[in-house]
Amino acid sequence: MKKKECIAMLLAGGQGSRLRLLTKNLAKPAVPFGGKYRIIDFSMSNCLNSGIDTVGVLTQYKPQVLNAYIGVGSAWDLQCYSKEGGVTILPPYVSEDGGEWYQGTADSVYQNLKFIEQYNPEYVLIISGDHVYKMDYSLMLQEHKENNADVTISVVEVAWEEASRFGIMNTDKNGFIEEFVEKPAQPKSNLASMGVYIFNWPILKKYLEKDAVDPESEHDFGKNVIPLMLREKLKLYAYAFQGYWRDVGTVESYWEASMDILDDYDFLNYFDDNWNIYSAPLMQPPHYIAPGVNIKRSLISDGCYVNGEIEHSILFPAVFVDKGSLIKDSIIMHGAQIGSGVKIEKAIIGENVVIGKNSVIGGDGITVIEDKQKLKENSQVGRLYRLKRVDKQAEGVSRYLAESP
Amino acid sequence: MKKKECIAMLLAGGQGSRLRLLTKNLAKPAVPFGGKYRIIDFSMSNCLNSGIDTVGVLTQYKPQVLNAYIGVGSAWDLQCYSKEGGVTILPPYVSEDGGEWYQGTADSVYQNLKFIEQYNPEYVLIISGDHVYKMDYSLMLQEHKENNADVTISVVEVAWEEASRFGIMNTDKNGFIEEFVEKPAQPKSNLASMGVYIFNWPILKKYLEKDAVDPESEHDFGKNVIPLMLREKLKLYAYAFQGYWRDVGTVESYWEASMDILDDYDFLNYFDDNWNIYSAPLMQPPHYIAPGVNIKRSLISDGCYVNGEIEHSILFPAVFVDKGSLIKDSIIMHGAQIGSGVKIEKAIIGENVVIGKNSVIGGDGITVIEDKQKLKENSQVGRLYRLKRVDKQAEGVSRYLAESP
Amino acid sequence: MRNVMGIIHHIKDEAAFREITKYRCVAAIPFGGKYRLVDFPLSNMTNAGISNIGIITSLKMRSLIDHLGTGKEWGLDRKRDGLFILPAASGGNEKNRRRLDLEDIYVNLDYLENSQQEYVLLTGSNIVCNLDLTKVLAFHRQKNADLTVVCSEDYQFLPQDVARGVYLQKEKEGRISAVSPGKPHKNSVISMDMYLLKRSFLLQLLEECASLAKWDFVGEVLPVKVKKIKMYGYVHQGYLGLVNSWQSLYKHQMELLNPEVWRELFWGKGLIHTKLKDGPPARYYETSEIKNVFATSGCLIEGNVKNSILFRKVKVGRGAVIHNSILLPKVEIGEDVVLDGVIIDKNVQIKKGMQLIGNNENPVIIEKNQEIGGGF
Amino acid sequence: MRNVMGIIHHIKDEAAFREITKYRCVAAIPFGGKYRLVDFPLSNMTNAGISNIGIITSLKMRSLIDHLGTGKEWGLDRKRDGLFILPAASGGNEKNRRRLDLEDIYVNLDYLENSQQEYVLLTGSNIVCNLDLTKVLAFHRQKNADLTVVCSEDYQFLPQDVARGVYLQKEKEGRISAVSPGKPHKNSVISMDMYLLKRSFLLQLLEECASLAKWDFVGEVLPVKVKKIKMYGYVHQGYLGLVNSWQSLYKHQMELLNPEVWRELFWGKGLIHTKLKDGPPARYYETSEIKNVFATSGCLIEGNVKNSILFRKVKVGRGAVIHNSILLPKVEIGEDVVLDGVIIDKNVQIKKGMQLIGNNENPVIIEKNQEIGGGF
Repeated sequence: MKKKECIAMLLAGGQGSRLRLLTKNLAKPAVPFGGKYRIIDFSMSNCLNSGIDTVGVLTQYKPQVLNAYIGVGSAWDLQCYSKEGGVTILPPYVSEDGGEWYQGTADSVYQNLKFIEQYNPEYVLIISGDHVYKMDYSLMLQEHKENNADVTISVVEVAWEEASRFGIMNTDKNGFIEEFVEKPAQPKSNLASMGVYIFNWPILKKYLEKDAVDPESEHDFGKNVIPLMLREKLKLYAYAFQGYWRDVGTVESYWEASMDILDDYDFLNYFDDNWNIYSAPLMQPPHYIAPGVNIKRSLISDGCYVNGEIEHSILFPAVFVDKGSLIKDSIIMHGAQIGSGVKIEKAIIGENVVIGKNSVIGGDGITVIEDKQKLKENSQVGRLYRLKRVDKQAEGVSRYLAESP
Repeated sequence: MKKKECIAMLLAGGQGSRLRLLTKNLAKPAVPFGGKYRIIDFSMSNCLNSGIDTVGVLTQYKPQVLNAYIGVGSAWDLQCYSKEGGVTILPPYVSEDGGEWYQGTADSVYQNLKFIEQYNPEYVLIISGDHVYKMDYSLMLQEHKENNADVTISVVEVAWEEASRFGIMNTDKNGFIEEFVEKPAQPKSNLASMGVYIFNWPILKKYLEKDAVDPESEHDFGKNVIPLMLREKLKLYAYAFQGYWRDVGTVESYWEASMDILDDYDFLNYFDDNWNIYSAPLMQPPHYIAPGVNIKRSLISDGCYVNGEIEHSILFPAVFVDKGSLIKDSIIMHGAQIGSGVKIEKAIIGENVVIGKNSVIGGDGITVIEDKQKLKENSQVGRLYRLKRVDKQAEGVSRYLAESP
Repeated sequence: MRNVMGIIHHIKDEAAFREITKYRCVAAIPFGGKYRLVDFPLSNMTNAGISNIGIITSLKMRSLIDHLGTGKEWGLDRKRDGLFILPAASGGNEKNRRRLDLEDIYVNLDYLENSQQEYVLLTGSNIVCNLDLTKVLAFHRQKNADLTVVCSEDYQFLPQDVARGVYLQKEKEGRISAVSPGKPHKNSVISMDMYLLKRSFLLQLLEECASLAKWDFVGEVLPVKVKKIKMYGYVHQGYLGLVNSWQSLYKHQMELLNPEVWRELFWGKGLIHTKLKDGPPARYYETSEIKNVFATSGCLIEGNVKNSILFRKVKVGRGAVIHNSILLPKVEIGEDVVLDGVIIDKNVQIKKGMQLIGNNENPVIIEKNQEIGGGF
Repeated sequence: MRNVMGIIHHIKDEAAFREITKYRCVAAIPFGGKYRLVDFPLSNMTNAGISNIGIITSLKMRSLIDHLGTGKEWGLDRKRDGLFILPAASGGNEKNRRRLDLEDIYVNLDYLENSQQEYVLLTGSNIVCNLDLTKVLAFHRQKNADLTVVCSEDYQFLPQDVARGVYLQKEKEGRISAVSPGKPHKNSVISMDMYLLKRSFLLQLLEECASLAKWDFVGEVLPVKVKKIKMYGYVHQGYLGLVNSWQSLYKHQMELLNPEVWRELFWGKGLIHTKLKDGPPARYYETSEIKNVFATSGCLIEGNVKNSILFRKVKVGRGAVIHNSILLPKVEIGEDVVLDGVIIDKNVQIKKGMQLIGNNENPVIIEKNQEIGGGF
């Protein structure tokens, strides 16, 4: 194997339990996003765009969709058959004595130290497959080197009122981290960790081995490894990332991030051919927009047939929208069939959902309809209607709202 | 997924413990064979040559080398990214509650019933990655259909005196199996099972589910599932295979099969471009044969440098043989370096072994030298010399012989 | 259909496409928002299980080769058989106007000889349809034919394409009794330029052609042979576009705006495959007005688009009005531009305020890699 | 070297290779048992990290395209950059004997313009060596050169190739003061036909060439430009084969039989990649006698072979005596055949008892796909 300067370990095992209906059959990084992507596309594309050609993807929860999606990695120029590295999927391993799940983020990397050792890199980049952001890791690596740091953690400014929901860094005037507090009640700073770390490889190895034998540890980078390093006075630098970053961890934040993308003129890079967000593309014909409809502020993917009004919404591929329907502030996943005269507002419609004509979907909150549900004609689903549970077809519908009204 | 007529499940988890030094770091199907192949190449190529385009490879013991070797399967036109199926590697799976090894051949297929269901095939071909043979499975499938059988088992005639080492089929005059005896002391027939089965898919499913809940079962096809089917009076047909077949299960049989291949003018198909034995090829320059040497009845792979005498031997790629050496009745694995004046007879020299000049290797039995061993100049290794264990370099050398003199 | 191989022949009448074929062969002409013409015959063949396909091309092969790669998108990246790029005889010289030039195949005789399949499907690259070829083979065998030609009973040529058609006299049982290139006659059906025959028969024909130096399969060979062999016509019932000129290229793309055609072609028997490209979903703005439009990924639309086809990464500025037009990849339309009846080739910028008006019979064609307006 | 792109130009002097180039361009000439000439420049580039490479080719492209595929074996099957097949201007017409034809690049100007790299390495396809190109770039930067040419101080042309050489006057610091195509002079060093320059500089040169209609980089442009620009020569110290004719094609392959050359070329700085093919290991029989031979997979040898190179799947019958010969893939030598000083192209059968004798200066060349002897 060729020696590498920097390889990436991408944590993609997340269950995303707060995304509920969206992650029933797949891991959080595999959740579709932005009309044709999956969340993991952002981290994978960041790797390609930053010149990182070796990525270990640590999978765990419901990995099948993710495995099939990543495939041989060629969508991101990370061909697993390349001599240069490429992508390697690293599930928990079963040995003769059985196997068990990774115990935490740090444990998952610890279990794969041998994988990293093959490349004997100088630096290891740890990233997560759960976040929506565009980032050039090579700039972060450059600052890491310039500051002669042991570890560099990427941070982003969050609103002060939200700071207590994040891991917050308190830094000295040179940007070195003095303190790291998970979800502080009284935050001293608004610099939140993005879950993006660069470690000098010998340091990472040493501390993962230390952490592995600590019976008290939960084997988590944020909760255990970073605090230990701080206690032992290592040089931890905070790299200030400028740009959009979002942990898409709840249905609200998923919906909000989708709307953010919809409103950001060029987040998806219409103009820069050299910084694409890559995805494993589907073979779909162009979409068709019928006469006599209105489409405003929306993203429409290939294979759609649109004969209704679309306002401020995202249509994934192969969505069928029949005559006289109105879709507003919503996200319609792959293959959904929307009958005529349907009104959908502030909803997330799952893959291959069928909605009978003249139905009304949506209420005060965000309505989620699970994959493959079939709704009869004239169904009324949403916050107000949920509690009635009138018909059997409503099974699996907007369970999210029922649980947190 | 497209419906398939027949898909293959290839059992590749074998530990090959009787091959010992050859399987220390890899599963038996991954053991190199025949100068440029691994044992699994024969089954994989049989699939391609029989028109089977969907293969599940069940791995277990030390799968890393095998996984890397199979890669995306394109060496056998079984691209895992193809929509048609291709190769899928199926290791034991770790769920939230942990995971454990497959309990037997039948259990490994049972654990992957969902994989088979995706394709909803009419027939399932079960084969093993441990055998050296060339076979057109489509001819067997044709007989299976013509005989309207529930199960067809491929059998080969073995020498009567060896029959008690195999699973022996006793058939009626139409070829239907009346009795199956594992290693009979008094064999009634010399038709041995090759471990190649075709099942009607609904029957396979039913009996695997039955077998799975049987607490007495070892979950093995030969020991449990087939006998159960016979007891329940299913139609089991014996397909008589004509041709070379060998289970390479011991060092002796490995060596003998290698010599058989060496003596068989066309087993490796020099003449038929339409029945290749495919392997994942290496990038190696042609080999070079120096002046003043003798090469007789031997297979020489790419990348070798040959400046010694080679008689009735197989050289894997990138073997270096220095001046005045003699190699006879031996198998030299990838990258071995043989110094000048070395004599090797009836030996298996592991990958990247270095043998110092004027050494003498070989004795009465078969001498095996483990991968990566370095032997000093003038080493003498072999049956006669083994017991002395004179120098530290001999660590790992011919342990096989020491154990069974 | 493992026992059928395909050969896509090289269409020589490039002049009929004007500037469109200046940098590309006919097979590589962009069509329908994200396809190239070759995708249709290629997908029809691979969907039927044909896995050995040779494509004859000229020196203008670069975009075709870029498009096809190793044939991965069509499942043709394989060790056995797969996709073969075959050079035309004498470089696919445009002056040689043979309709189906057997010499192009003859110079690649070793490819044909080394193939293992029993049958050959010879087809043009300019046939837009979604067809189940397994039925053609079944028909061919059932009729015990020497040669089967796929034909259409109701296809209407544009006036300028009439002379480019090949007209067949079809008898009751489907037997073809006459082949007339260029001259329609009463009750004639139209050849779709897809011919199925045994490979051994094609090899024999090639040897005859070589000895006579007559190479035009449709113009010279078939009109004579038809009397001596069992030639049958298999009738294709569905949508058909024979793209023979820039006018029919325009017309048949505009027909995709009929949802029936869109559905039959792209959601029909088999999927039409094409080279996969990256790009975000199309983005429509507050100011956009869209009616009857076929568009694809990477488009950014702020203006008014009607009865038009937009390829990848087309940008339409605010206030622009695009009617009855076809915009190829990376076309940028400035603010307040007015277009009607225009085909704009790749990578053209139309600057603010420009107006280009053609019509349905004679669309304006704008050659690729240009800036129009603005600077001067 | 991510900031360097490569262009492999098309060698036009195909006549110098006689029958060898009847069906293939120079880049696709088989060499050294399993390679084609293009493998050497291509591998040198990819080993140095160059990942955007254009190869100019003529109509005889089929074997080249088959060989290269999407460039997977060289790690060039990628979304960004990768391998591009570029057609030569006017079909790579043989009559046009420009040594390095900038017009071929000019007709592919959009490729050059759309590339992102700062530098371009222009190289021929007939240069057999194993060279670390990162050192050439470091040298170029250190000298702050406008143009760096890789050169050899001790390469000896065969007499018939002397006129095909390009001779450089190199000053002490490596500065090149004169470029003389075809005419060696005292103390001149030899251009290896590898030129490194900024992409912007090449674009500027191309515009100048277009305005003057002078297209021969080596014959017309450099001899003049050398006075005005900072041109430096980087000296390659290792093995070199400039394959300019069938005689040097023979000579340089025979040199591979020197184990020093074999080791330097194939086990040196970087691995020479080529298309991977299936085939069993070479099989030597009881009756074989082998001395000083370079052979590869699929060979079956029963006869006597000395000082020769055997490509894939060569069969040598019992009693045959092969000396000083090069046998290309799938050549079958019958029993008791005698060959000395012969190059046999692909897929030829030499029947029992035939004798073919050439010599080291003038080997016999046997064209591909033939049967020699036997039947008549």
